[in-house]
Amino acid sequence: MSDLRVHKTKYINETKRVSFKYDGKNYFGYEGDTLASALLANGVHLIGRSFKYHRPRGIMSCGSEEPNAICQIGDKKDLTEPNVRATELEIYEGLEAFSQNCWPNVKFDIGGINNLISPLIPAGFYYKTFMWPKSFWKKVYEPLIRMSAGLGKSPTEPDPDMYDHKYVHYDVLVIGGGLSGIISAKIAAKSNLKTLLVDDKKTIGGSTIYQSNDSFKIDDQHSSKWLEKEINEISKIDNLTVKTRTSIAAYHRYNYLLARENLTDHLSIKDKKDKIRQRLWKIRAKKSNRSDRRN
Amino acid sequence: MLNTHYPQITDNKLNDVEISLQEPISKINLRGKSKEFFAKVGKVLSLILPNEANTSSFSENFNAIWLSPDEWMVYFKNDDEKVIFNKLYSEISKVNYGSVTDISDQWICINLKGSKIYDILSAGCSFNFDQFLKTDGLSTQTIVNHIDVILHNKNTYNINLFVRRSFSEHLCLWLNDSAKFI
Amino acid sequence: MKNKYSIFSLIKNAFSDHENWQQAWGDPEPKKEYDAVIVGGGGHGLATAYYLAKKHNLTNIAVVEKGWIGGGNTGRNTTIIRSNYLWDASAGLYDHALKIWENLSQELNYNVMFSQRGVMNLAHNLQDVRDLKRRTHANRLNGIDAIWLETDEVKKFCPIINTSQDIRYPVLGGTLQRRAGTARHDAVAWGYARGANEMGVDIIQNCEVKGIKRNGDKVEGLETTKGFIKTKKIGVVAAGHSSVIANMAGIKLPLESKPLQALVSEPVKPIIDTVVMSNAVHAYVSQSDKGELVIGAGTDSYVSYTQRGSHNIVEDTLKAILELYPIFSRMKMLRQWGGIVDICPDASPIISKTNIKGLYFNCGWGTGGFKATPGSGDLFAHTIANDEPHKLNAAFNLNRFVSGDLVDEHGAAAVAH
Amino acid sequence: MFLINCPFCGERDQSEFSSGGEAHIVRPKQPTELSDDEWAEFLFMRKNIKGVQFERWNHSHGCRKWFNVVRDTSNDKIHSVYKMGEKPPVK
Repeated sequence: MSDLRVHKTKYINETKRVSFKYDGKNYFGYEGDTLASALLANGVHLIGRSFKYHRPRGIMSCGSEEPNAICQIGDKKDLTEPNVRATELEIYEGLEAFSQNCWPNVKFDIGGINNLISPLIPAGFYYKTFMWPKSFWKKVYEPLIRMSAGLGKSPTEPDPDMYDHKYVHYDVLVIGGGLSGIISAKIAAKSNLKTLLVDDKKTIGGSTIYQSNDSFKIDDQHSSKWLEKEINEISKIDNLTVKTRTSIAAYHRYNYLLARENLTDHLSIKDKKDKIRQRLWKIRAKKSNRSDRRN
Repeated sequence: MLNTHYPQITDNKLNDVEISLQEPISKINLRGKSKEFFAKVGKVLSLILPNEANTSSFSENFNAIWLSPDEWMVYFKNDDEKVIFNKLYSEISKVNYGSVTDISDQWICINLKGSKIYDILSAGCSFNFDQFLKTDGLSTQTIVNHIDVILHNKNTYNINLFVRRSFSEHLCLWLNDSAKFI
Repeated sequence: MKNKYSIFSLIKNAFSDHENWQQAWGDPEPKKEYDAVIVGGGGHGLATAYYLAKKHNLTNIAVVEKGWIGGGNTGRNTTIIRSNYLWDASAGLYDHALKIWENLSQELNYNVMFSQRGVMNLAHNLQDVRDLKRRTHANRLNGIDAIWLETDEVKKFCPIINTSQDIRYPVLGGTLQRRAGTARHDAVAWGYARGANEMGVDIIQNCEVKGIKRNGDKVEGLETTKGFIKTKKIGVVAAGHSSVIANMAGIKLPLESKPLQALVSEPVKPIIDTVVMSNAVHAYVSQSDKGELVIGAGTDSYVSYTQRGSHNIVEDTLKAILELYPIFSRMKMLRQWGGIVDICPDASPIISKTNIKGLYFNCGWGTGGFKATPGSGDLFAHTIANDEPHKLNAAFNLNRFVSGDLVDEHGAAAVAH
Repeated sequence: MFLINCPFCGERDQSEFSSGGEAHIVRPKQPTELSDDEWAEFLFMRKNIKGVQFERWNHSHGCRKWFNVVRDTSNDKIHSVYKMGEKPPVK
């Protein structure tokens, strides 16, 4: 284990080891790790290759904004999933992840040749060439271009998993369960408004929950401590629903939003069985002035 | 040939949802606007048709659901359904006060009971049940899983759902399926 | 004279870090007067300008575009190109375009990546089978390559389709046009812009038309956000906004503008090597050279200029996609968008003069204009230059809505209108 | 996916409704007297407005009544809803 790991946060349970495979090699992390944090803790930094020039890529962020650390999960023909961000996937017992867009492997990638000839293939180069001789476009050039298309691989057999969807109506929808989101949701719910708070992470609290030193204080307490109390309090409010592992996917007119809730992607393979994998929430939040301005 | 099959309802007690077929019951569609129309309906059914949208009214034997400003559905359990229909028909349709149509075979009534019934419906229905579930007697026409339905809130967490016979089998399968995964 | 694009020019420019490429088209201010002005800098508009300059020696012309070129439906479609339409008039029009597509990259010296990977149309019920077989026969009589495929041949041509006969809409066969395929949509606009600009056409972006000045039954010019432009000929190629321009000239068109949606998945390695369309279940899909699955959804039923559309339309399309391609269930959609399509009652376009002298309209392409881009430009240029339609677009005049000579292509249009 | 306030049933999701296109297109009183141009105008020509438009909608999965909607087609904002036969609100 490299010493990149920050010990003593309660969000990683260091008593519970979880083993997983990355590119065929066995590693272990702890319960609460994302694939990205577990890989970093194991000293693995090279995760993928860039789309065109196949330049080496590592982990750059810690959430849905991750542009680099994108993996193929699983190798079963029906269950494999392409283009999963390592920063979003929680590790589970039996997880198998693979680097993408490289051959034969991520460290030595033949496609890296593209990087060497990158001066020849600037943005939009294909509009300027491959026109002669004409018959070569169909037989040679385009097949070559298509060979280098794509990042991950599509499954090749039908998906055995189950999915669900549901319409819900709320007075207030709060997107993002950080400090401000939690307080907004609390105030809304206490003002007798039916409120939904969604966050894409497994716990709400945002980055505040990690702030446990004297530089971050609210009401003379470490802000993580302070927020913990608030989180505890909102869990008792009747007309406030909190959905974690839920990310907003679309904003349509009249405050109609779509959210994807991940229900089993973090569970071990045997615990996933017979459960709904994801649920699409079709959320209608009450029309507000703000949304009108958005219109 | 006329389809007179009823949907098979199995596994009807799942996750505190009880689904049961409420058949046979009689259903009559009433349309009219005139004073005489309301008077005749009142006389035959001893019932005042609801004039407020999305509501219903009832008398000892009959339930009447508002469908549109000049249209209602009356449903009732009756061993001799034709008697009521014939009475209404001769007092209203025949004398052009309005129209009376027997729709007993067209629509099927399914009863849903239990604290999770609205969770099931919400899986395929964009209707906002917040008010509906709080008030006994409310009714609504909407879509559940792409199928037209009429819903009637009998009392707390107990609703009658009406669906066209040809869609009923499919809807029941869907309801059962959804009930497994609330 | 523009520099020629080739592998050699790429190598040459690599030495100067690609900083010395010539501008592909300029950014001029409008002149006071032009011989003709094209309203709308999409594929059709730019192609019209290109052919006006190339074939009709009209080089004192401008294309005015309210946004950026290719930013409307040209940049929003699913890039399908085919010519297997039912009626003779349509066959003539769309196959004329297809023939130009086949040499377009060489003609423009700009690789539009026209890819003849075939377009398959699936039949899901007996009426589909009859309709598609009829269309196949009609196509062949018009010299358009089309064949009928039985279910097993469909499966062979595109193995990932679920051809099981116990799904809700089983595949009962399909037609295949091998010469059909896709092209790189942006490149089409850019290639025509570069070609037109080379011959002297002014391409004026960020220039919105605000009014059309008429003198009696003649046009005199355009009010734009960049000032008044005097011209005797105005060719309107404004797609979803055609009615807006028509209203400025004081005429009405038989059009309704509706959002048509499309979406693409995250890029994956090649998995589908052709274009498959399926009108009955409303799903069509292909895979771009970048690896994204390109999926076409339907139009909304109401008039809207919002370029977004309702979610239930996309949801229904994806349901159909998953029934036909259950392997795509775990794929994630990357982005979704809408384009505003102008739909004619007969699902055929209008390339026509109007009652106002010097005012021409090229519109009504509905959900399938991209495929016609070169042909549409060529024929519209002919109509503007000669003040008479070419024989290939004579049937697509505005007067057909008065005379009743409609060209009913609802069956062959990509999306149910 | 907008919400439409049905004048009979109240606010419902757009998916319960069908659009009937432009409103207040009056059916010719004397169809036999019409010229071809007038027929074309009645049958096919539409204002197709970008902006505030008067249109007809039907609550096809609810009360099945037709009514009128004033909607801005450039942002789908509904300004008002009124019953058939009622006087349209002034713009």
